[in-house]
Amino acid sequence: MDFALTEEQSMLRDSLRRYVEKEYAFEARRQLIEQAGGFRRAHWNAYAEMGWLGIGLPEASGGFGGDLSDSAILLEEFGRGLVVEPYAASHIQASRLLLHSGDARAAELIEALIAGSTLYAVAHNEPGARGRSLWVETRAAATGGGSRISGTKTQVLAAPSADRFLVSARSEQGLSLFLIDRDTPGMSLREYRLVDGSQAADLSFDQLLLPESALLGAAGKADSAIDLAISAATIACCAEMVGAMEQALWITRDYLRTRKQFGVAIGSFQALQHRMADMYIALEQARSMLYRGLAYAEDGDAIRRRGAVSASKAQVGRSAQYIAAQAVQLHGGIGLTNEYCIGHYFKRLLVLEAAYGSSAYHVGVVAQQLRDAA
Amino acid sequence: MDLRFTDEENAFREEVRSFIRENLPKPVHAKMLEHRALSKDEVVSWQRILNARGWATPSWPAAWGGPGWTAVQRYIFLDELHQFPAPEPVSFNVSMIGPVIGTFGSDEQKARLLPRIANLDDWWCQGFSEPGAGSDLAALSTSAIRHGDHYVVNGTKMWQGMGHRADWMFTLVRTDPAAKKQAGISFLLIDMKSPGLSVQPIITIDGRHEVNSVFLDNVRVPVAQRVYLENKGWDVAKFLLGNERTGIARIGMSKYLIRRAKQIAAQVQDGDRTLAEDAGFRRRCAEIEVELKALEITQMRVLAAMGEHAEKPDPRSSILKIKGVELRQAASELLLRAAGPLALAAEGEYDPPNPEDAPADTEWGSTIAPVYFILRAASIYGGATEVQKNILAQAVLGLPK
Amino acid sequence: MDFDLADEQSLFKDAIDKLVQKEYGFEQRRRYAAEPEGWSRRVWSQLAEQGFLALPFDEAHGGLGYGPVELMLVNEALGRGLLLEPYLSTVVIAGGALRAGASDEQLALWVPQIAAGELLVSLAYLEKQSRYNLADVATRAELRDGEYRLSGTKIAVLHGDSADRLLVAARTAGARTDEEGISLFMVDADSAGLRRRGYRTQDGLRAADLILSDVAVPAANLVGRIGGGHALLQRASDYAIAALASEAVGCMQAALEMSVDYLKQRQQFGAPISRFQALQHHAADMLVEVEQARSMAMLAALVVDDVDEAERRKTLSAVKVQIGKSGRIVGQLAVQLHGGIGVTEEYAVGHYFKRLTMIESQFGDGEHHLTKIAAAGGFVSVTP
Amino acid sequence: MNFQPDPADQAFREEVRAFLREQLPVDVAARNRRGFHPSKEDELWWTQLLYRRGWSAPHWPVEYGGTGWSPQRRFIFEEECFLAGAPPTCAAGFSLLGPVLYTYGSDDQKARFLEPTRRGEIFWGQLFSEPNAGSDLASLKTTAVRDGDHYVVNGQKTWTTEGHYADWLFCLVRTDSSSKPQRGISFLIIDAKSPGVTIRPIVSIDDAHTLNETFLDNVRVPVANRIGEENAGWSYAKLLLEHERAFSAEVPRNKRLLSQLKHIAALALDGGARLIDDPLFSSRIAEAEIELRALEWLTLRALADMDHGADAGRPVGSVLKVRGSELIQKIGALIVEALGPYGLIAYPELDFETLPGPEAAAGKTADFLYRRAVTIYGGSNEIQRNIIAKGFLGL
Repeated sequence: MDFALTEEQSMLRDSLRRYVEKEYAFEARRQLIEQAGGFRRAHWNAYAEMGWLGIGLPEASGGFGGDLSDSAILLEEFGRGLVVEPYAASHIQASRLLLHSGDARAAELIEALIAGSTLYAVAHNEPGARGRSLWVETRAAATGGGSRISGTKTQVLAAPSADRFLVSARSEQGLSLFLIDRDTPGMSLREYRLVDGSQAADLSFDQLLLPESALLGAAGKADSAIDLAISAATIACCAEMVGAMEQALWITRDYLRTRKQFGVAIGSFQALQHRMADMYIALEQARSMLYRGLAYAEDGDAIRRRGAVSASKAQVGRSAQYIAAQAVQLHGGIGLTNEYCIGHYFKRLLVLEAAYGSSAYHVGVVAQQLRDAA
Repeated sequence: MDLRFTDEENAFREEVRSFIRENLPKPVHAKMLEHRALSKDEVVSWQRILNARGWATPSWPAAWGGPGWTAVQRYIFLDELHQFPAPEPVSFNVSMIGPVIGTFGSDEQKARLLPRIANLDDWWCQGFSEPGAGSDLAALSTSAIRHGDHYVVNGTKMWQGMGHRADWMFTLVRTDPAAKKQAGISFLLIDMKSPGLSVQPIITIDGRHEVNSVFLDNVRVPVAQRVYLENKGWDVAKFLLGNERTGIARIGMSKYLIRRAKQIAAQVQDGDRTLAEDAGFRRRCAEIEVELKALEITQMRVLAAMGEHAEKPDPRSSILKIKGVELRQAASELLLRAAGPLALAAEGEYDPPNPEDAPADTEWGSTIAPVYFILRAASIYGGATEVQKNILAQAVLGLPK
Repeated sequence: MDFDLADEQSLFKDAIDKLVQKEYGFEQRRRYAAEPEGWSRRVWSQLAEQGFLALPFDEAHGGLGYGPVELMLVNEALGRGLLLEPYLSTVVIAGGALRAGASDEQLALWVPQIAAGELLVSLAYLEKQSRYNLADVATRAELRDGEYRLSGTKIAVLHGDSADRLLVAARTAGARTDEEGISLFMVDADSAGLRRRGYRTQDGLRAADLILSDVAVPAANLVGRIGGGHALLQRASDYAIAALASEAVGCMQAALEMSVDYLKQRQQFGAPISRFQALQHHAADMLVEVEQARSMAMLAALVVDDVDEAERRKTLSAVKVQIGKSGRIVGQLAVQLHGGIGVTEEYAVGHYFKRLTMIESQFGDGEHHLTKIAAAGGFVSVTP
Repeated sequence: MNFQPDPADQAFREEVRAFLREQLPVDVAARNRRGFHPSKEDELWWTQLLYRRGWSAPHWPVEYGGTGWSPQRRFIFEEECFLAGAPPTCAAGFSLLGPVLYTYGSDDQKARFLEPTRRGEIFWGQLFSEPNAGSDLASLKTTAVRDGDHYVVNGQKTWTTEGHYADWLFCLVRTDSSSKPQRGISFLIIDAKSPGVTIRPIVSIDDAHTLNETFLDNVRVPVANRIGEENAGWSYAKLLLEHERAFSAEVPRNKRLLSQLKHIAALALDGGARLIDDPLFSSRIAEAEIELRALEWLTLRALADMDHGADAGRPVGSVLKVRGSELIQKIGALIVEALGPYGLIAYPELDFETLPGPEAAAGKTADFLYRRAVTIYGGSNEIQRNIIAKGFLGL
């Protein structure tokens, strides 16, 4: 076992941290959210230039090799800096869908994705899913040569800025994935903002007619690609959460050291020290499960992978809930204002906790697996 | 970053497992499975079985006659013992006095004592705590006054684990009352058969007798039985307190408790199905198991870091203590909940002379509540949870002292 | 609504508090536990003399006719003193079942004996497989030659070893878990064919397992309607939950007070440990739990005789959940705050912890009752 | 002891319900139940309406226009109004300023302010906290220097709830800095339109504006606007902080949240089923309900103590505050969880209808975010635990 970063990984982390600290400083981030809806294409292009879109992707498609652990370094830094740009939801997820699609065009599509020239939004989540990775009620019916799809997708992150959508739909043959261009007529987008400032949209399709070329991979065979993509995105989300909660912890620590009441730093109050110790324990437990999740996130054995991913999200989510709540509490009134950063950590963690299934959902998955194994 | 055990480590685990399976006496295993107390003979004979294999002193370097294992091997070894479950080597001997002698003892002390410690020829107990000094160990008041080549020791020591079985006690005494708290303390080895030494049992809330008070009334202790320098005993104590605590999380034990809870849940009826099928019960199991998985990895991370800077104990090991205890306590609650009304009878009360005479077999449940009861002590001794949190807050997070 | 004690209630409370204070020091309790029956006959007679054993029974049957509030006061005091006597088993549980189902003649016969401290009755309802399901009764009763014949096994009969009579739940019809078909019988403890084995329980009280092999019971000793015993068991359970709630409050209050005293007196690092804020907050959390539990014990007293059965049962389930949760937190923290001596038999706090633990597993644990409340739709009505 | 409810109280509850049925318009009720912050118009309009019924200041003494209700009836009134979705009335005016004014104010001050407040003509803002004096209120720094028949006030105040609605402000200022922190504080009322008063919004994490900070820059306040004696303001403020403790569990709010939680759980899709049919989720709702029941009873006990004017001998206010606020947050989190994807959408107050999700979703997460404050304000829960431990348990 080895938990240390390689030299290359450390360098990557340092350059990410520098970038994030500069581009996502508090005021810059506020403007990004208020003026640009949480997303700037210029940033995305910069990611591409710096090679960050190729991390963990095969060299054959223009990536830099490595695996999700490398992406996790980036995501932790994004979490730390409260970057709401949709790296996990769009990039991690879309790249895995393409990678595992079995489609002949995959390598070429991934190349465009790594180059930053195509930004994808993954339109898979539906209202009843609540974490169930294969819950799809959107229907696809074969027509002469093409498909007709109907249904609603909710909270499609990155949708307002995306060039293309990867849409899942169910037909008699099973789950299929479709590649739909942004300007396809008949597709309607209802855009909105989430509480953390990130952008999303609901998509609805009413008998939308798609040409044969829209189908990605074989019809009815997308289950495993989707499941793999969601596993990777879930663990990516865990990495962001760990970064965010770690930063929230140290911000709180600094606050306790400087804030004075009754003539002393409030960090000298034992009850608050113990609260911080509990937060720290929660953080380390979360980090441990992030690591474990990374070890299994791309495991070919679906049962083992799902169990490990759920255990990770369950632990990370619970730790996040605790740390976020206590970080605000220990800050007192200032924690409640939009002018100060800690409340934004709270909101970001709230959104990430719910993404890809809440911790309550994932504990349920673990419980179910334990039962099946018994 | 690589998160999986190496092939060698996995093979080592297999080796340990099969050794335990083949060599642990069946009656001892049966008692361990039901959380029953072991006799002295049972503990001694198991330790000697391990010692014959060279495994009785997992943390000792080869120079002291230990196996010279890596931290990961030590962890695997203890984890397997806990899970099976099999008794650990007596920790007062192999984790405490052994390393002290190995580190601070004279060559003569090493040669004479280490083999006997390993083989449990002498059973050791610890005489640190006093009625007035719990977490504040340095406040101890037992005095040792030099008279020629002897110390005359007076005072009371508390919480000697298995003191009634012990042949020897290692203890902290005050040799210079004028010095400041930590200065003026020395580390003595005392023969339990010394005149003036008496042992009084303390019965704990699980109804068992494992700890004792030891009264020292003008006990004469040869100066040669002092370890390290006079008035420098606190250095030894600090070494012991900061000593490696591999396996302090006792993850294997939590796993064993959960396993037993599940076994019971599969047997007991809950409405029209078994308790094992109850969604709430399953969920609670899963919650604990998720946390336990996380702790296992945290343990690995601490072990990995230990390899890098082995000289200093990792303050993060406080997490292992706090969380390890919390999860064992939670697992014992789960076990108790599974047994429900069947855990009502007190242990030892239900031992009919003639088994035929027993009206019903509620007896199996009687060792369950005591496990839950006595595990409350786990968050108190060995650095109470509150003390561990102070360490985390101040040493790791840098909050003011 | 009135939360103050009426004059009479005050007298009552003073009397029981005084008795407990005088007779139930920790050392005295230890001596009673060593007596042959594991409790004190002398204390029992004092309870009888002062009328506490007659408390909940109708005056018409020789009781005092007091209500659940007075019973609450008594049980809280018993919890404070960690009484070992069979008050819960005889007066509350068996007494509750009798009040709910026995005929006037039966009550007129038995109540005066109970009140005088001469008759101890224990309800034998639990079986090895039944867990918290009152309807799970495998013991059978058959009518032969004008007598009932009972066969089966009962476990964990509270104070069943010293009981003079056992109120046994046995099946006269139906399948093992049917609610209908259970009947209650008053069985003499020295009946032929009845074997019992007493034992100490984890909390230092007593219980017994019973084997009934064709035990003859006169038809006159059937309590309540034939086959209608389940309702009586439920009433007994209602009373038991209310009593356990107030007993638990007594335990918690005592454990809290002991812990606070200990914090003030114990010195460490040159100062009383009460100076440590983290320990102060533990004590504060205990107090919060005690008050929440006390509110629920009062609520139990309000609803235990409520005629709306669904509401009553749901509310008592809520009481049991809260008591279990508060009892666990208070018991665990009390031990933690005491440090080492908290886990010794020599010190009272561990005994409160054990009693609170055992209360949780009697008449349904928290999870069991939580599921029942959830299934019943909870309390608050739904609005958008 | 007798725990049976009083039938007369039950009849009173019916009377309040009937009043609300007749007087409270459906749209106003819906707006308030949604969880967005109430508007000044709604608050004052409702105060005026209550005033006409004689109910706008129930807890004030009868001679100042109060109702003479028992604490239990006040609780019933508050609960029914809240559950029905009635707008709140100006809390700063009725719960904080009013009692100080009628207890310590001069006859002239009472005449000027009590009646108009009750009529819903004056909205009050509270200026106690300062950026560097949170829980440690007595360390406040805002100064008031006497200049003839005026005080000249300088300083900065924060957490002024609904301060942007305020016509008048009441303020703790330091009039003597030479003595102990608690002494030397005076209680002033300040016209919000005075030159030098600047009220600046603080946008809270629910993206809403209800909090403010207030800058006082050479604000001239007539000495006649000082309440009570100079340098005695701390004891008046302390009275306020201890006031109304029996209400501090916010049982009505908890009830309303729970009822909304059940509604949402019944709407929410969980795979192919309703979330409320998941036994585990419904057990978690049940847990919150039990906690609420216990709190409700503790509140009833505290009300009875108030009714007798008795000191309960227990730190009931702190217990209620700690548990009530924790429960609000617990239920709020369950609501967000039950909403699933719709719990994450930032619904704007004005056109939430155009966004996805059930109507019940709007405002809920915003309210959850804003209610992080409940464990912080009014004496944070850590302070409450100190009060219990030190003030009551004697540690």
